[in-house]
Order: sequence, then C-alpha cells, then structure tokens
Amino acid sequence: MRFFHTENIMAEEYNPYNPIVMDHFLNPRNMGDLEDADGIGEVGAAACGDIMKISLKISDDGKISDARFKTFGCGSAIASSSMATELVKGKTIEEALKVTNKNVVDALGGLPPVKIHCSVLAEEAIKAALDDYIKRHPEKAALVAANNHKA
Amino acid sequence: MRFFHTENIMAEEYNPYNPIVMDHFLNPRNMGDLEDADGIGEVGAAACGDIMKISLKISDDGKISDARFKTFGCGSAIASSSMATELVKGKTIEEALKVTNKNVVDALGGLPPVKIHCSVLAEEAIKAALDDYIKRHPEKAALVAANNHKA
Amino acid sequence: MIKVYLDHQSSTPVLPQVYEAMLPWFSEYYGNASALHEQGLRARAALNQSRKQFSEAIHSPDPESILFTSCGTEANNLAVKGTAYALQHKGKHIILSTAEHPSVENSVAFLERQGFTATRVSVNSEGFINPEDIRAAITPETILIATHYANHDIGTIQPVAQIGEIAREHKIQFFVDAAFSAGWLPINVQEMNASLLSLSPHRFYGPKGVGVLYKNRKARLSSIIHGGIQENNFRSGTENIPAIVGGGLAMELAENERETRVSRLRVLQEKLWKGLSEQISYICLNGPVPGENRHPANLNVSTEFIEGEGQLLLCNAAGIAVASGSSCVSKNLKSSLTLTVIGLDITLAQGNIIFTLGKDNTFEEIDYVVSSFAKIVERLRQMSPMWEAFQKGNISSVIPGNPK
Amino acid sequence: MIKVYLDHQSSTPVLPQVYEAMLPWFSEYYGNASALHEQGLRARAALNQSRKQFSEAIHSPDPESILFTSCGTEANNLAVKGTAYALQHKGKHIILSTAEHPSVENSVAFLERQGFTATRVSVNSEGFINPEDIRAAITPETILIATHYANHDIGTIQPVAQIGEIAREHKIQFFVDAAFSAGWLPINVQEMNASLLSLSPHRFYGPKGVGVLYKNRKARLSSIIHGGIQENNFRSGTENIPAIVGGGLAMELAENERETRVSRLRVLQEKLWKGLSEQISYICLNGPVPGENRHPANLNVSTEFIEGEGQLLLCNAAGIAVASGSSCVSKNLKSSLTLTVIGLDITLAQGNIIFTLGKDNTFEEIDYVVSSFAKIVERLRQMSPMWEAFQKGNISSVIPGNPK
Ligand SMILES: Cc1ncc(COP(=O)(O)O)c(C=O)c1O
Ligand SMILES: Cc1ncc(COP(=O)(O)O)c(C=O)c1O
Repeated sequence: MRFFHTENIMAEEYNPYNPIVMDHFLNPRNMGDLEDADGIGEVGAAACGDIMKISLKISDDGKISDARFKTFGCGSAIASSSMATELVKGKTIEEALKVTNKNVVDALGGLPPVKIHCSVLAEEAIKAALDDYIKRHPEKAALVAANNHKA
Repeated sequence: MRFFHTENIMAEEYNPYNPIVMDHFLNPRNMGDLEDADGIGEVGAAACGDIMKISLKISDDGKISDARFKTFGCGSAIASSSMATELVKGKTIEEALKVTNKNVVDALGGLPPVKIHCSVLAEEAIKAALDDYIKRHPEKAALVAANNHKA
Repeated sequence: MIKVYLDHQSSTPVLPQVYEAMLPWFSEYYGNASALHEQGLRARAALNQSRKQFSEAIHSPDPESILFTSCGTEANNLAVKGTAYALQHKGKHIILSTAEHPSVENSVAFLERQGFTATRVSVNSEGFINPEDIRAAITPETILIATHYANHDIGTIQPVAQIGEIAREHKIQFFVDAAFSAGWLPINVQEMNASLLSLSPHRFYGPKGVGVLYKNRKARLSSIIHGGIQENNFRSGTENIPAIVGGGLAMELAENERETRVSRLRVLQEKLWKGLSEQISYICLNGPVPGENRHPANLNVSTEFIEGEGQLLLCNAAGIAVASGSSCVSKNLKSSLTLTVIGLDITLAQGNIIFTLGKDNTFEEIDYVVSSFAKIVERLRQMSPMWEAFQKGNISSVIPGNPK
Repeated sequence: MIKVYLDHQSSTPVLPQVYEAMLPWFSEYYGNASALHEQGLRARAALNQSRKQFSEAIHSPDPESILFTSCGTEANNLAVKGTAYALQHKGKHIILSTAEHPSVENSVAFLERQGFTATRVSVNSEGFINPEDIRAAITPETILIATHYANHDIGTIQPVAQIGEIAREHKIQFFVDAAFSAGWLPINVQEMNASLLSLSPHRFYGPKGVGVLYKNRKARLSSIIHGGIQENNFRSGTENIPAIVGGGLAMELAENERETRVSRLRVLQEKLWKGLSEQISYICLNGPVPGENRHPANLNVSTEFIEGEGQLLLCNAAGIAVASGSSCVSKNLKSSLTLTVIGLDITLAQGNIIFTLGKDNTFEEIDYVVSSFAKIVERLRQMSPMWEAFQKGNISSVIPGNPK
C-alpha cells in the first residue's frame, strides 16, 4: 500500500520490532490459501489474540512445495507465520517437523519477550498442518510418530 | 548597609513577608538599649528560636517616652519587636497594656500564619517590661491588676 | 508524508505559549520553592500563580485547595490511598465503579491487600454508572466514593453531580478522576460536590511531569509520598516548577478556549464516525453515541475479524497515530478493563482502536484517516482466517444488531 | 547588583546543553512512551537512551536496572516502602541511621505506623555512621538497611561500601540515598553492593521533575504508585520525557566533568571556610573538616548568638542565596534533624547556615560572601540580647573548644 512509508517504519529505534519483523509484517510472504492444500493447520483462538492457519502443498516425494498462511493477530504473529512458511518451503516433512519456534525467532532476528508466544503458535500451526497431511496420508504416519517420540 | 538592594527586597511577591514587615526587619526602629531604663522585659528562649528584650523609659506622668528592643530571632520577630516599640511609644501604661499581638500584626500588615507567635512574643515582652516597671514602682500596681482582671 | 495524530488521550503537544512560559524556569529561575531567597521565593510565587489558574478553571473556593503531584496517576493514588489512610479509623470501605482507570482500580486493589474492602458498581453497556447503584453500595463503613468524570477508553461522561449529591447526603468523601476530562469538559468542583478531583495537564496541551489534585478544605487526606513539607505537607519532594508553570497556563488557555475547541471537536468526531461506519463493514462504536454524554475527543471502535496491534502498526506506517485497548498492544497482554466490563465480546475487544481527536485536527485529516483505515482493515481482513470463516458462513458477526 | 548562588543543594540551574536537549520533547516529540506509534516509540527510545546514561554513570550492570520517578523523594519512598511491601513476608525490621533525609526517615516512620519496626543507628558528632553499629542492629527479621551516601545538611560521606559488605554478608537488601551525592561523588553500585540507589538530577544541573532509582535485578521491590504498567511495572504514570532526557544528559556530563568540577569546588570550599572562620568570631563548622570525608560542595556553619532566618534574609538582601537548618526557616518550625542528632547545641542549631557551592562559583564571589556575611553577623549580633549577655559575661559560648 502506497501510504506505508518506509522511512518511518524502518528506523529501528522507533519500532517495537526489528526491521526483519517489520518487513515480514508489512510485506508478508506466502499470505493466503492454497487451492487443494494437502495439509491445513489452524491453531489459537481469537479470545487469546491470535489465530494462525497454515496450508501446505506437499509433493509425492514428501517435499513441501508450497506454503501459505492466514493470521488473525498482532504484528509479530503475522511476521512469525510469514517466516514459518518461508522456513518450511522446500523442506521435507521430516525436516519441517524439526522447525521450532526458536528457528522462527532466530530467522526473524529476535522478538520482544512478551511476543515469543507468537513464534510458538507458528511452530504449532506448521505441526498441525503436517498432522493434517499425515491424517490424510496414514502411510506417512511413521514419520510423525518418530518425531513425536523425539519431542 | 549598602549591599542590601531594595529592588529585590521590595518586590513583594519574592519575599516571605510583606513590604512593611521587610522594612521593619531591614530598618528596625528603636533597636538597642536604654540607659537607665525604667522597665525591662525579656521573654522567649533561644531554644524556641526567639528572645525579645524590650526596654522602656517611662516618665512620671505614666507615659512611655522611649522604647528600645533587642531580639534574637527570625525576621518577623525582629519586625514585630520593632513595631511593638513603635506602638507603645507615647502611650500611657494603661494604653500600652492594651496593646495586643493582633495590634502588632495589623500594624505590620499581616504575618504568615506560622509566624504569628512572634507577635505574641512582642506583646509579652511589652507586658514584661511594664511588669518590671510596676515591680519597681509598686504604687502603679493597680493598673496592672485592672488589666489582668480584664484578660 | 502525511502525519495525523489521533492519540491525544495518551498525550498532547505543549502549546507554543505554554512552552514559552516554561522556558525561563529551567536555567534562569531555577530555585527550589522551599528556599528562602530570591530564587526560591520566585519559584514559590510561580507555584501560587499556577494554583490560582487551576483553582479558577475548576471553580475551587480557594487556590490553597490545589495540590501538585507528578502526574494524573499519582494524583489518583493520593486521592484514594490518602483518603483511606486518613479515614481508616472511621471505616475501611470504598465504593468505585468497575470502569475506573487502572490508577484508581489498582490503588484500591492495593488497599484491599492491606485490609480495606471495596464495592465495584457495574457500568452498563455504554459505560454509565447508575448513581442509585452507588447509593445502594453505601455502608456505615464507607469512607470514599471514587468515580471518573469521563472514561479514558470509551469517553462515557458520568453523572458526577448526582453521585456527588449522594455522597453529600451521606457525608462521604467523593473523589472525581477528571484526568481525561479537564480541559475538555466543564468542571465545577463545588457543583459536583467533589471533595477531591484530579487533573492531568499533558492531556490538554500542558507538559508532562505535573498532575493536580484539588482537595476541598474539609476533605481529610494523608500524604503518600513522605519527606519534606512541600504542598502543605500533602506531597513531599521538590516541586517541578517549569511543568507547574506550564500546566497552570495550559489550564487557563484550555478553559478560555474550551467551548471553541469542543464545538470543533464535536464536528470532527461525528465526521470521523460517519466516515468509518460508512466505509467499513462490521465495525461498531464502543461507548455512548457522540453527543453530550460522550467526551468530544474520543472515538472508540471495534473492527470485527481482525486484531488491534496490526491495525495500529499499519496506521503508524500510514503516518496515523492511534491507540488500542487490545491485549496484544498492552505490555501486560490484558485487554482494556473498560471493554471487558461493558460486556464487549472478546473478539471485538481484540479488534479495538481508540481515536482521540485534538483541537488542531482538520477535516482533510479525517478524510485521510477514514480512507486509510478502510484500506488497513481490508488488508488485515484479507490475512485473517476469521474473516475467511465469516465469508464462508462458518461463523457469524457478534456485533449486536449487526450492521450491513 | 551582585548575585551569588550558594544553595546548590536545594537546586541547580539546568545546563545549556541539557536545556537544548530537552526542548524538542515538549511540542515536537510529545508522545507517551506507552503508545505504539512513531511519537510513542520515539519517546520510548529516549527513555532507553537516558537509562543507558544513568546506568553507565553509576556502573549499573544493565540499563534495565534504572527506574524513573518524579524526584529524589519519590525514589526514596519507593526504595524504602517498596522493599518493605515486597519483603514483609520475610520480616518487618528496617535499619537506618538517625541522620537520614526526611524522605527516608518519614517513609520509615510511616511504615512503623503500619506495623514495621526500625532501628536507627546513631551518628557521631561529625555525622558518621559506624558500620559495626549497623551489623549489631541486624536481626533475623531485618529486610532493609537504608543509609545515605552524603548527608544533605552537613556533607558527611558515609562508608557505604563497608555497610554494603555487611548487608551482602547477611543477604539483606541495601538502599543508598545518593540524592545529594550523585554528580559529585563517584558511584559504583556494584562496588557499594547497593541493591537500590536513588539520584536526583536537579542537584547536578539537570531538570526538576525526575528522580532515579537504581534497582539491582535481584532486589525485590513492590510498586507504590499504582496504575498502568510503566517502568516495568515498578512505577505507574506517564513518564516525564523531557526531564528524563535532560536528566540523562546531565548525568553523563556530570560524570565526564566530575573530577574537574570537584577539584575546583574543594578549593572554593576551603577558601570559604578559611574566610569565614578568620573574619567571624564564634562561628563553628558542622560536620567533617573539608576533605575526602566531606561533600565538596557543602559548608555548614553555625554563628553563635544569632538566629538563621535573619541571616538568610540579610544574605538575600545582599544578593546571596543560602539555606539554613534553623527551625525558624522551616515551615514546620523544626530544626534540621541532622543538627539535632549530631548533638549540636540547640542555640547553634538556631544559628545555622548552609552554603552549597556550585561549579560556576568564583573566587571573587567567595570573597564577597565572606565580607558580606561578616557584616550580616555583626549587624544581627548588634540586635541580639544574647550577644549582649555574652559581652557582659552573663552567658558563655557553647562552641566546643571555643575559638578566639
Ligand atoms: C481517567 C484517567 N485517569 C488517570 C489517568 C492517568 O494520568 P497520567 O497519565 O497523567 O498519570 C488517565 C490517563 O490515561 C486517565 O485517562
Ligand atoms: C540526601 C537526600 N535525599 C533525598 C532528597 C530529596 O530529593 P528531591 O528534592 O529530588 O525530592 C534530598 C534533597 O534534599 C537529599 O539531599
């Protein structure tokens, strides 16, 4: 949107979030839905302030070929889901299951302490979408079990 | 004293006391002692912050022909004693005995509430000096008795 | 780039005249008002001048009834705790409403931990206190009735004179938190029968760093900041002279210009709400409709299906400064208490945005805000899974008497 | 006309650079630091910058340990009461000295009325606390040791590091009131083992309207001004940004120039005392001899046979601004507590005058003050019945080891 002026937004000290977070909030990657998604995860509740929905397209070789998010929530929730979709794109299910909230926070260059829960939600949304995929593809269940075991 | 500059002193709003009080403090009337005083009153205590000594010259017809003060105390104590000596000068003993602290306060154009006790001390010093005179001149005792009666 | 400041409730710029008046009090006249010399006495005179300005503006019987604190919050703490400590031998019961500013609510909560008791009378869905509820809450133990004049979140103007009348009948000390009202609404402490009333000058173009507590001569109050004998022994600590000077002038100017300022604000307020409600679907107004029962500067809305912080950040990116009662915006992650106690649906509380107008906002600014805000809402709804669910008919709107 | 300001303990002029730094924060950057928009975030950044400046100056381990209050008095109240409320489950006993500033003394007295207990360790005739007395006062109930760094009346510098060591050994929270020391004396909160330490910027060429409390991460503290969640929930109320910005810079400058300022002050201080003691008979110094155990700005004297307020007023008339611990000068008509607890004769307490030098006082000013003050003393003695009694041999001097 034309009227979001970056000279303001980008002066780090006048932002509650660092420039990476602000960039993902203002220019979210992979926002939207996927037609014929192979797995969809929705976590959170409006009452708690955040809802995240992540849709994944997973190819037959178990690679995440595309990811989309929709988020009801604050700036860091939007940035976290944007970053989470970026992180899982191109990964195998096994790899994606290993993506943690810390990976999201690190990739974002940090979040304020009170906003860490947004990254947790993003991790959970990814897991939920993969769970959904597994449910639809019981033949891949072993993978999830292996991962749950580790956790 | 040369270095007391009146442009400061006289700007009423920058003074704790009104201009009359300041004038009596900076240019006290009747400061000193009287040689051969007929009555001397000293009241107060250094521990309480004020000592006032008033000396009176009283002529045979019972008139106060001269008055002097010495005061250890704050600005309003000095101004009160200065004003008190002014008030009694020329008065008869009877009249002088009727001088109250309120007369002193009024003549000074008012004192801050916490400083009213200074005017009380001035009244007491006058009374004490007159008492002293009466003691030395028992023939005038009736006057004091009459006054005490009224009080 | 366009900048529109619509957060005058959180603070206002210091007026040029006020700023000018403050300047000499930093480096030229720097005395401590307790000191007995020219510098100190000058500061003392400035304090008294400011007391007069506040006193006149709120129709206080005398300037000595004006006490200076450091902010509205401290004035409120002093009123509530100071009354409690001064009158605890008489009783330990306090009446307040559920919609008080945190400075009142949390002061009372602190006193409760110390053995005081409190009754919080409910407000209705527009935030109004029913004076009869206050009357009903009175017990022989009641020592204080504490209410606000205008609510800081939703602008509800309370029937303070009626409450004051009840307090008077029962001889109970009455405190009015006017921190969001002073400078905008007429204040007559005598007509309100206020024993205590607080103000916050940085909300009406005065400086930060000063708050005011009006204390009626007859009101009983204990100090809560102990030390030297400043402020007639009711508030220790070196007085902030520049802010006190500036605050007094800001009060005088606010009072002189009040009607002009307010009639302009009312037009802007109506225009803003009209614009928003016409351009944006599923938006609701929180608090009373604009008019005599609502603070002329405040417009509190909720946009459904989206959250407040995102709206705030996008507003900021568009050069628009606003506030929100959403939990995500608050450092303690709690939604504004007012939104909860008026019974607002929790998702509407999340989507909350508070616009507070100021005397210098223009019609063009309002137009810009309406069109920008509509785009922001649209953009966030595109991102929102709730909006999607709503569009698909899976969930429905919770706005009562659902618009459009 | 000559003007000599020798009351820097009561307040100092704001430095030109500090003033300049404050100016934009009134009308240009006026945001509330809690607000989530450019204006607010700018204010938040300014707060953090100031925290860094204070943190560095006092060698705090991190800027988050710096809390802003409205003045030194409030910082002291927060330290004392905040510790008491936070730790009351552990014990209710507080140790302090008899020579604390009223903001500490009266906070403790308030707590005593609420059921806390206190031991006040005596100071000696020069105002020194003996750290072993503190050790001896410790009970299993002790939750706080509160002392000052330099005494506000007589400039005594306390052995705070030794006291801190004792506090550390006994794991007791240690609060240092540095409101008269910061900017003049070196402060290292870690070496002092201070859990809490207070500062007052308007005493070192910063503005009024801000106080600072250093709070070690491990220190336990409850808020005493309740409301919003400013200052990490330790102090509610809108922050006074201009004063906080100015205070931080004043701290930085004071620390950078401290040694230069202090070595100059020491020379002026010696010169002033030398002049006064040579020119005036029956004058005594209260507190330690000028040197490393005395605050370099403070000179506290008593002139015998005359009272302080008169001296103050005549000084003012001569353009000289000074202070006095005399009861007549105080609005509550009590002599300064410090003078009482060092055992000063009551008539000497009445004749008390406090000179506090500043960085800009000159040699010529000192000469003028000495000669003027000698005349003032002379004049008041002429008026004094005590002087007369002394001259006549009816009373004698109470100055120990009577000079001349
Ligand atoms: C009704 C009300 N009371 C008290 C306050 C607190 O005032 P301050 O920010 O000056 O501490 C506010 C400020 O938001 C308010 O709106
Ligand atoms: C040692 C000490 N503590 C506390 C204070 C109070 O500071 P403020 O005047 O900023 O409230 C003072 C001021 O005189 C002081 O000297």
